[in-house]
Amino acid sequence: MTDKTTTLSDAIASLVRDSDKVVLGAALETAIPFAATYELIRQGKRDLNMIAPISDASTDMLIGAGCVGAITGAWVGNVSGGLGHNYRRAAEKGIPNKIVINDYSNFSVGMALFAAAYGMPYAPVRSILGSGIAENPTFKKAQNPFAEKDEPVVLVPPLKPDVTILAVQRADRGGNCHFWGSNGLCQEAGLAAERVIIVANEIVDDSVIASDPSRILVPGFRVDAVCEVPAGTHPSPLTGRWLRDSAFFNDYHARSRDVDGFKAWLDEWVFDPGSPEAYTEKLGSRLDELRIKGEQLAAPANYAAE
Amino acid sequence: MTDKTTTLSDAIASLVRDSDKVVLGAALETAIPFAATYELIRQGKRDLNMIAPISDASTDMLIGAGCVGAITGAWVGNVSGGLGHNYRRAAEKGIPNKIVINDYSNFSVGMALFAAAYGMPYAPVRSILGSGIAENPTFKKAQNPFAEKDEPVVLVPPLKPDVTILAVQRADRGGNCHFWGSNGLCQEAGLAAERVIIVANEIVDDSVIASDPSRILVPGFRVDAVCEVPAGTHPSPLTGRWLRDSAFFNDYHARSRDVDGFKAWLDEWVFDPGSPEAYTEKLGSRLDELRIKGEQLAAPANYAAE
Amino acid sequence: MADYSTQELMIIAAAREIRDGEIVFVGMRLPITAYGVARMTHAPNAVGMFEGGVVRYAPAAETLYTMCDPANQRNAAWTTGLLQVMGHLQARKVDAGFIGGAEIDRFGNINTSYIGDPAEPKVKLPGSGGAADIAAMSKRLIAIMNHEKRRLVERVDYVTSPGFLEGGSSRADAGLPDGGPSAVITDKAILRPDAQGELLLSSVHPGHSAEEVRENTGWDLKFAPDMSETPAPSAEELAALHQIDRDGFWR
Amino acid sequence: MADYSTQELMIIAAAREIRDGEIVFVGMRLPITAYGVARMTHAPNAVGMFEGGVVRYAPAAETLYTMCDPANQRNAAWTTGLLQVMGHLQARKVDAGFIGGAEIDRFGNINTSYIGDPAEPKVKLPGSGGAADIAAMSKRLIAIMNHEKRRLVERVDYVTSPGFLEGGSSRADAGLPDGGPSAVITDKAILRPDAQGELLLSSVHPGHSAEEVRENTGWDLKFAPDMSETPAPSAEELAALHQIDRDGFWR
Repeated sequence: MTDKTTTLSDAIASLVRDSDKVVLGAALETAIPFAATYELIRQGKRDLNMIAPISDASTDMLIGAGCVGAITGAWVGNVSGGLGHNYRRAAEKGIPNKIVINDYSNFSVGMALFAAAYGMPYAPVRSILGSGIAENPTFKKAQNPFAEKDEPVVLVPPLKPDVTILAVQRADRGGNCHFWGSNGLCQEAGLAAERVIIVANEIVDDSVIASDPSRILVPGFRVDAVCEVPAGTHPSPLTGRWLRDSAFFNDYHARSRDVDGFKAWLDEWVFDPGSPEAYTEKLGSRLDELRIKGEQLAAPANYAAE
Repeated sequence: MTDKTTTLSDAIASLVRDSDKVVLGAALETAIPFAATYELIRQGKRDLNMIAPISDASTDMLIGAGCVGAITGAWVGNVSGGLGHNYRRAAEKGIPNKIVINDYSNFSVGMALFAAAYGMPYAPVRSILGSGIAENPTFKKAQNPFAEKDEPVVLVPPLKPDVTILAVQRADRGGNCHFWGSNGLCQEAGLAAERVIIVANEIVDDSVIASDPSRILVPGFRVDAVCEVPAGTHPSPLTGRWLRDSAFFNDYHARSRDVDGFKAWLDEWVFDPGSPEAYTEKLGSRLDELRIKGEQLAAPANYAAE
Repeated sequence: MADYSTQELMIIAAAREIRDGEIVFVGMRLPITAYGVARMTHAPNAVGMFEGGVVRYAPAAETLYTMCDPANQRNAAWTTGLLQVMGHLQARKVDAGFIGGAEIDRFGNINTSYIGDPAEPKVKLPGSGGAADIAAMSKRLIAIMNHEKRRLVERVDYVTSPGFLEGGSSRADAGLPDGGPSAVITDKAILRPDAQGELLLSSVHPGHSAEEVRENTGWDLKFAPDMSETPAPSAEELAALHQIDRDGFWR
Repeated sequence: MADYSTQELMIIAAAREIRDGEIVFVGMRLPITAYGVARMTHAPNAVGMFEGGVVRYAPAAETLYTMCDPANQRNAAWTTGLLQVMGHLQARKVDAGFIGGAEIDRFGNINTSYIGDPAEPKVKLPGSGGAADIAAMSKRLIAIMNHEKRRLVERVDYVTSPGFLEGGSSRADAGLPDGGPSAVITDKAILRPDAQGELLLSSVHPGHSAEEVRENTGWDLKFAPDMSETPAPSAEELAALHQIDRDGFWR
């Protein structure tokens, strides 16, 4: 098996380019690889087109840091606080830069990623009829040719990320990875992407992943880099591993209310630590409180063949 | 939780009607609920429209027994033997009755079930271009409106089974079920169907299924009946539980070569046993050889939340 | 005065909108609590869906900060993908959906995207998330808002989540299936649509007056012919709510 | 004569069609063995796909009767659904696909559906399964057949799996992407298409003659300009095959 392990810093440097279409976390409010958010900011990536259903405050941070040129998605904000202050500043005042907003709903962005993953020429969607979202100029209106009377549908083109960055509970060195709990659009985003980076809470022996091939989210042959970052999803939760650090989101929300506060927050949590390891160290005992210590194991599943 | 357990005989009697569109097994060559095949034959169901990618010899048996009016699918035969003798007799000579054949490929029947499950008005498919399958009169040809030059696509309408019958390793009394190993189109067929019957190798306590909600194939609230039939997939295999009884398929293939041989086979294996229990008893020690006795367990997955 | 808070009344009013055996898009905060109350009272077989890919029978015992928290995953009825769950909407299997919003208008259209001109917005709101899909495809939509003149407006600046659009046949003309808001539950009242899709004042919460509600509404709010007072929570309803809300968050 | 069987030669010829790192739709029987030989020789990083929803790196150690047997599931690279695997075809991620067939014609179209008039078939064959999808969407298609005049025909009765259709631009005109049969491996020879999509005799297996091959072909088979003899299996190739085929099934 090809060893695809690397540092997150190297993975972001070599696999994410300015102006790329990027999915960073696609499980909505869980399993968001914030370590990659911070690394994109530290490396000063620019003009990214962020595709997401909901990635909690991650996109707001990237916007404030000047990494984002466009939003292609359903929601940008801060789940704890509601509004995203950086998103507001960019959209309302062009601070730090203007951004293009391509509005989707969660289901339509999902179908667009599905269409790319499964090679569909487009996805006909009904769930955005009547919404301003249907006026997204990249969509087309059509009639359902199977309907007896007029039945409008919206044709949504495939959305093919240049790079998808996903967090998982565990992966092997080849990028084969296990995920459990709700996954939002992670599988579609992974299969649709040109390049895939896996941020693993833990790198495990190949045999662990091979023991349960039905728990694989994205197979290793579709993965370009796998990085072990034990608290790489903080402050978002990760099923069976980490609780959500809601106080951290609240603090971010309060401090990002003005530009200076946001810059101070960035210095404190992104630039000063400078690496996932230093960030983890800074969190210190706070991480111990967030770490899930209990054990409620899935019932055994047997794969023996004789 | 509503108790949805019942006998297979009652489930088939109350939930499958003549002329229904039926999916019986959608995992291709594994997890085919043959116990339900036999029960449909015993109850003399007629004019069924069988939807399937591949259900090994199950559909051939139903055709020979006179239960089938139409095939909506990709393949009918006997994986061990190749051709399906009953399918040939019906298609070539109208024995025991003429059948309508609606040709699909595996991927297009999958997209048609997906479209029904996910409420799509239709699925645009490219993978049957150039094939005679694209001439299926229920499909429509169109141009991809996003392409700059001509780019034909085939629009495939949703396929909504009246009833889908699936086999799983284990289920609880509410029909919540676990499945592992390749599942073909089982999830799409289950979610697309009006009614769902689960043939469980084992009924387990609710807590077993709830311990691993990511292993659920079809959630219980979409299931109408769940039947415990320990060897209900024989002679097909079931991951981690049963090996394939290839000799049984070969014997069926040889004996179904002529009508009298098929009728004798039917008497021996379907009518004479008369119930899943008697069938199991008739198999006797043969089942012991097919039962998987080894243990290769999936690596543990923790769902604790504190 | 009353032995319940306004928010408790809103939760219980929302719970009453859920019928037994229904599939409900639950959302967070107030609606998820309402779902819990409904399960414990008149709707023990209701199923709750969360767009991230979670389905639950019993609500999680712990306080949730987001729908994807570990406590919502554990012992769920299903943890899966967004499409598997939201596909139930487009396939018309979802009976009721709950959403909030920054603005709602006379015909029940909801805006969570832009205040002001979308090209030059005065306020950029987070966007649809799944709200547009839920509003379009649920068989019934229940909206929950605070009753303020700037929130209940004649016409929203942007339709994120369609209600009855311009009223009359306009929802059907847009290709939308039956549905639309069946109730708008505010901190002062419950509005319901008439046959043309215009929201009327259906019931006024105890302690408020119809005139006060009208004054806090941004259009010329009409009264429903059968306008009444919102029934106060029953002892059984309050007991269920208190059992869920052990910490008294909603009191 | 030779120290290998015809089937072994076919397997090894098929293995040579797989390149390192490729994603290959494997199928059963002969191709899956070919895939194993390729992995053990020149293509250690090839990935094998099975349409039921299985992906494997190393082939299963045990004899398989079907692609969905428990031995093929255990320690797989992925066990999932049909759409997840076959979606890789339509997304143009599959480099090579193997299929068999009852009939193939001059332009590489394959029939596994109907012999005779489809409306009144002389023989009803099982149908496409995934073959149509594999033929349409793989970047290269490798067909494996016995070389008989009734199987290699001027024009198939029904195109289940498209090759180059009527040749020339007809495949592209039908909206199909680049691809089509790159090799037809029979028990006597290997045919490959020319620029017009017509299958030419590319190499003749040791022990057979070009004239014999022509006589067993149902159209006026032309010779490729660089026609040669199919190279005999190397010692390394045979060793790999023997390691996989421990029971000598293919000897």
